[in-house]
Amino acid sequence: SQPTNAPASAPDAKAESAAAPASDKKVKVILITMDSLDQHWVSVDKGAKKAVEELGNVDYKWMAPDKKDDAQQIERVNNAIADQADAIMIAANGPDAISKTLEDAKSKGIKIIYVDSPAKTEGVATFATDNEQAGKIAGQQMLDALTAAGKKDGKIGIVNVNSATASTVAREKGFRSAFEGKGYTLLQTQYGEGDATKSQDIADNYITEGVVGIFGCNEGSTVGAGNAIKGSGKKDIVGIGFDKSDSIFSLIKDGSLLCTMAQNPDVMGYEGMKAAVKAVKGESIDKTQVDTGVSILKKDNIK
Amino acid sequence: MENREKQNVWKKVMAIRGMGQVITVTIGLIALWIVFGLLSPSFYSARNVGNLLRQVAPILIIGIGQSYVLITGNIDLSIGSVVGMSCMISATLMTKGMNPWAAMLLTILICIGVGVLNGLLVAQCKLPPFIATLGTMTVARGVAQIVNNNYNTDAIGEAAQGYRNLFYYGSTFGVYNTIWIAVILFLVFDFLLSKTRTGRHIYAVGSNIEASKLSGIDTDLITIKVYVVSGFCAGIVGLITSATAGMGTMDAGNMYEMYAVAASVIGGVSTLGGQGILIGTVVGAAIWGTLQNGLQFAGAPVAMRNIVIGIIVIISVLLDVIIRTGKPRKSKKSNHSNSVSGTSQGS
Amino acid sequence: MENREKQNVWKKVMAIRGMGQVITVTIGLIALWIVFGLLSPSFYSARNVGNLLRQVAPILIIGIGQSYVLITGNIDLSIGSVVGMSCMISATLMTKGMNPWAAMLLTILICIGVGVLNGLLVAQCKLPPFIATLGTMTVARGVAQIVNNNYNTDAIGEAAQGYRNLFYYGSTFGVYNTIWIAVILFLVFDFLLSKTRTGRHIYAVGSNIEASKLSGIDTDLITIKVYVVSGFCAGIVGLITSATAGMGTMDAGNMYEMYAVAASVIGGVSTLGGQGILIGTVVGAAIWGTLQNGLQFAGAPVAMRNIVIGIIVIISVLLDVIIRTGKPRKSKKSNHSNSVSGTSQGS
Amino acid sequence: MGDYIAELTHISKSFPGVKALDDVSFNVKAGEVMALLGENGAGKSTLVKVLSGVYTKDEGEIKLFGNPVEDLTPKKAQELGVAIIHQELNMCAHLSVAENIFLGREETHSGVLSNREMNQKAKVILNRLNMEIDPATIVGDLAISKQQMVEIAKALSTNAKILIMDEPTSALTSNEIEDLFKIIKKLKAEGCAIIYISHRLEELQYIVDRVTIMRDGKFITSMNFSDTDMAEIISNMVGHEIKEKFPRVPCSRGKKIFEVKNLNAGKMVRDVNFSLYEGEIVGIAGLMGAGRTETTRAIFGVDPKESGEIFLDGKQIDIKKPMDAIRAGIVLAPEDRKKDGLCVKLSVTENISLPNLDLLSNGIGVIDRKKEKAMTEKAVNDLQIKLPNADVDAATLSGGNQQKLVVAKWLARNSRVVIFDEPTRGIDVAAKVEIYNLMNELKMQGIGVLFVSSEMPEIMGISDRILVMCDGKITGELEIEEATQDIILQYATKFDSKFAQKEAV
Ligand SMILES: Nc1ncnc2c1ncn2[C@@H]1O[C@H](COP(=O)(O)OP(=O)(O)OP(=O)(O)O)[C@@H](O)[C@H]1O
Ligand SMILES: Nc1ncnc2c1ncn2[C@@H]1O[C@H](COP(=O)(O)OP(=O)(O)OP(=O)(O)O)[C@@H](O)[C@H]1O
Ligand SMILES: [Mg+2]
Ligand SMILES: [Mg+2]
Repeated sequence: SQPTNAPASAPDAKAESAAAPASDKKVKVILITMDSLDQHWVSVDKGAKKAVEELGNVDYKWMAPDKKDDAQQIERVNNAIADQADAIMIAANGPDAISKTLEDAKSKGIKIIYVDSPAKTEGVATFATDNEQAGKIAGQQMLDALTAAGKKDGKIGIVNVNSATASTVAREKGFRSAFEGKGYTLLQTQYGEGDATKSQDIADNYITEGVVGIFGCNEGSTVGAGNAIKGSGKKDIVGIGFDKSDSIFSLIKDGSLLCTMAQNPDVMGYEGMKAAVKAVKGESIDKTQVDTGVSILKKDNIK
Repeated sequence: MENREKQNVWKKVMAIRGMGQVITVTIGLIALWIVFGLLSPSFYSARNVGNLLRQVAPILIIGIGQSYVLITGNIDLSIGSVVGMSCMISATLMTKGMNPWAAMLLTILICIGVGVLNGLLVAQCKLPPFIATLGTMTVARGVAQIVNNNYNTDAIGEAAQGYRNLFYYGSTFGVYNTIWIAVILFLVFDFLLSKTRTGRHIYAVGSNIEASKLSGIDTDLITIKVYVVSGFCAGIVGLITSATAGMGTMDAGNMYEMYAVAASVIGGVSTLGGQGILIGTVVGAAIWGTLQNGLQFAGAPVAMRNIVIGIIVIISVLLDVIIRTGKPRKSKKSNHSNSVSGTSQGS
Repeated sequence: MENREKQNVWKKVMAIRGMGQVITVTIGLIALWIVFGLLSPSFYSARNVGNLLRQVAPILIIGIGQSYVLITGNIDLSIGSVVGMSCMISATLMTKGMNPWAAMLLTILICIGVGVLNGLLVAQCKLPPFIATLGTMTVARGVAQIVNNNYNTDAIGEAAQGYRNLFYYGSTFGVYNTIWIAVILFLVFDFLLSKTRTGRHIYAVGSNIEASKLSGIDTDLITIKVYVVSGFCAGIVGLITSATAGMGTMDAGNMYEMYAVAASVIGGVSTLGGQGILIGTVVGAAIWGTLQNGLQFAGAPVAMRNIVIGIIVIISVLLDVIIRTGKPRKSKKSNHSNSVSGTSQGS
Repeated sequence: MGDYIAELTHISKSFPGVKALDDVSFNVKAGEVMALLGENGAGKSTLVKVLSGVYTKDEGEIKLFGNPVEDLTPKKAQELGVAIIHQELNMCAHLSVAENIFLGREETHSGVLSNREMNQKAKVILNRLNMEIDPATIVGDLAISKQQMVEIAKALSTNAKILIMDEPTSALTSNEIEDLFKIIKKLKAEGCAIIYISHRLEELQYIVDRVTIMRDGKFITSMNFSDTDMAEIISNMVGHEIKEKFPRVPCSRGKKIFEVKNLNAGKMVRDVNFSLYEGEIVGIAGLMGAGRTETTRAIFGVDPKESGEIFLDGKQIDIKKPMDAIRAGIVLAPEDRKKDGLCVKLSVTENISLPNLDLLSNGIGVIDRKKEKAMTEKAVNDLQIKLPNADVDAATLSGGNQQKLVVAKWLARNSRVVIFDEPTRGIDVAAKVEIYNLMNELKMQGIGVLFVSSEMPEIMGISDRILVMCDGKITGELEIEEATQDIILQYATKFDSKFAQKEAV
């Protein structure tokens, strides 16, 4: 039911270690995400686990803050340092907050690999989506669809998570940039905290205001937007979202949403882990800035 | 003749305890509607009225549960997490192929179980309600997360379309089902609270639990009952949530316990127990929902919204205090501390 | 001779009211440490101990503030938002070029202002503390959002390096400054609470506000004072947060008010007022911090963490109730309802 | 006559719906004990609260030591030398005895509390009252009577020149009352003015110089105690004469209704045995803390029983919780009205109907409002409870009327056995007689009446048979003909030897 995700998760780390050659020291890699709930992070974890399975001899732990909070993320990094990690794979909440602590980690010889979102401190490698670019692509999609439907103007609503999440803010920025100089009115962004129900209430209100299109900046926002369009029966409203989940797919299939921008979090985790182990072992890494890309998933290209 | 009868009805309504406050707050609500209507023409559109009411419904339902608990002088912080749990459990069961009605029933039973647990912890184990339900709040959120192995569920799919229509998308006599559900629950629980023996016992426990015990009331049972009502209401809202989104989300219902408190208290339910009527909670929920909905229409900058909501909450309760006691400063029976109320009024 | 003196000291310590519970909880804390140490060897590393203590520090500081408020029988739900506000204001001022020390001072003054507002709403306007601080909680979060125009701030940069070291990154005598700050605040506020007249009045207000008033205590002033302490403590934690992150984040401190309640209550502070000592809050904060930190090391699945923490909170308070009253069922002076405790003993 | 230490002239004070004080003038001289008398709700407490700064007067003038004072607050009154012992206990239950005594006037040494000194000073004051308690004891752990004594100690510790006592003895034992009276005489000799409020008129003769009588918020008269007699005082208070203070109706003893065998419940109820017959009132006498309240609570099922059997009309009944007792026909009007008797936030109607909802509701539990109203009206009329209407909160009634309410709610249903625990505590003479009459009526209906009281005259005046308790046991049983104050006291102090020694220290 998670069609594009990595294959079934690896057996747990312990069984793994028994199989590995006992001679050389295990590489300890710790993944720190923004929170623990989002599917996105679970997929990153899955990808990392898949790499661990292939590489062997890796002691891997996922230290997730229970919510998105800079202080918590910094604590997690400190914990990882205290836990004597060799490498940290991290999705930085924002570019600044975590930097000083990561510097500290680097000074202890710990390798930093960024997944999803980098911080200012230089890391060994970054595996991330270019969110602004992806947002712009989403905007382009909506523009095309509206033009095709002959709607040259109208209001467009944006459902975001909150104004503090760098990645979704970047998507919004990209999305807005696609409409520059066109005849559409982009309404004030509303924030639904990524909660599907709250986002749906917001989207319902947008529909009442007579929008021609709604953009959801993450999974929860997208599900909310899709359900609102579906519930209103106005399928001519163009709904475009971000991220993938079963619900989003079914909303695309029944025509409530036009498409979604799918990132590849499993690739981030998988490639990130490989790079981490390489870096610890002192091997060279071919490419240090990897755009893991987005794919546009529509009715015709989802399974 | 007729005029006189009218007067009597009015008199009767006003004689209901706490009605004064409800009327004050209702005036506030109407004022809000006027302001938002002026600020945004679409606020009054048929579509938005339906929408608004549908958005108010879940707040009202959890407000009913919280009001029951507050009236006994306790509090239920686990409501939000139970909403999340109900949402995840129902959706998980349905995606795993269980019949929607069976899943619904099982979910509600589990939520009632949390209510029983809360009641036992508070009544039998004598835990302070704040801390007992803070504990179950954390546990219930954990359960919401673990039930589908830390994933939001997949879409519950076509099989459960009837379920989704029942709780959110469908209408009956031109009114959304969600609204009907809220209305029915309100009628039932208002009847129970205001007209029956159990209802009277709930007020008595909130007013003086010792005296209630000595009057032959099984106070432990009453405490358990109110938490069961609260768990049940949260469970229903959880079902509405999973029907709305068509999937289970692990952090559904986050902060709802606070919305429920706000709705209750704005409507005149005292956090100290013994006071409040459910019609007040209806108005309180409506104010809360109107603020959320109306501010979006009014185009209030997002950052201002919290400030406006916070100030309105404070003012509405302040107004009530002023009206009830003449002047804020003069009130002799200060409610201002949990610990002293109840028996603080002197002879 | 010496033995006897030791006995006397022990007797004296035990004579401090509430010490019994503190000792029970301390045993629990030690048990936790042993378990986590066994589960993960790195738990005892010097670095982790420093780390752990530094993680406990902010919880302790807000716990001190919340304990002050709880002892008067009130509650402060605005703590978390004030942390966020302090974090955003301090960082915004610094990024706009204000001298870090001036920014710090101004921020703390504003946080104290929120404390005064809370105190006035509760003491003078007679709002129920739960709802008054729910209101200011929403407003303060709004302020945190609006202060930098609904964006997190930029990095506060090199100019404020000293500030960042003072609050988080630096050490003095080999111990992190954050820990020193917590220790100093604890010593000061423990002294105020246990040794001074104001401290005595704080307990009196929580025990029986009417009696306190009749004894000539300015109960309004005491209420304002405790909220000021709480606002101040939250302000300090906000500074620690902005120093830690080197920037302002709008949702910093989210839920901290609950952590503060948990730390206080686990440590034996009663939510009903009149009871509790700050050393208990230290232990409570340590338990909370240890759980967060230790479960991480023990590699507990994320979804299990909430369940474990919730259960441990309930059990620790349950244990206390059992120990204090013999059996959970037998307790004579039931605490189980806000509305009746407090003054229920007596005439 | 210029030496009034306190003068109140034309004082008025209203509460919503009540004019509690209506043009009242009152004065007291240094070195005298002034009794302030009146029925429940006459406005006595309100008047002294005005004098001590708790309430602000609406109209009138207050002069203290010859100087007019405005804007009196509790603190200001205290500073001027006015101390008050309130009718309702006002202690911080979580604080120690010494902490309560010095509350608001703590002594400090460069900002740090001087606990040791305060404890010592508290000890001295407690000794003056013959109290052998450790000043560090937590007040909430003390018996009510001891708490009341602490309250008195607190007032004494301020060295006030005007000392107001609002029903100080209603919770005290006779020994304690004796100690209190000694103190009062001493203070009087030192030139203090004492305002003394009490419903126990028999106490007055030992201490009082003058009396002021109030009725319905109005000043009625003021006179020297030596120039008047009880009958005159009572008729002034009540507005008419009361013929008999303890009306007794003769009744022949019928069959046995109720029997308690070998009841044990905690250390205050030990092997209690007694029976109750038709046509009699059985009084339980004893000192405070004798275990009488505990006995009634154990019978009623509030506190768990360890062993023992209870028979009603010859059949054994099992009482696990109060509802069992109520269903069986045994009811209890508890002694502590605020804590155990009333839900003060609920209306008078709701309080009366609370234990009777089973009679007022139908099969599915819906309450019949008409029946409820009728029940309330009857109860209010029967006991002549003074109130604006039955929808007001119980909290707004005066102390005595609240006490009547506690009794009223139990009389609204037909029961076989009614247990009264201190039913007349703090209520005025006229109301007392009403309650006695009620008990008599129950007795005539063949209902068993058990009656706990600490007031010797009333126990002897009303009961047909007296049980005396001491230290959790029934130490004596007396027919009314053989009972004298001395014999009762003898039984009431029949402690086990060890306990007696401890008590003697
Ligand atoms: N805080 C209050 N609010 C409203 N009414 C009050 C209040 N305090 C007293 N009253 C009313 O004022 C009147 C006088 O009451 P007060 O307590 O002075 O009587 P009292 O003479 O002391 O009676 P008792 O002997 O029963 O103590 C009563 O009718 C009472 O109901
Ligand atoms: N809730 C309680 N907690 C602790 N001790 C109590 C409690 N209730 C009663 N006691 C103690 O138990 C003893 C018996 O009290 P009880 O009230 O039964 O005596 P009594 O004979 O009824 O006296 P009274 O005349 O005061 O009613 C007293 O010493 C009292 O201090
Ligand atoms: Mg009085
Ligand atoms: Mg008694």
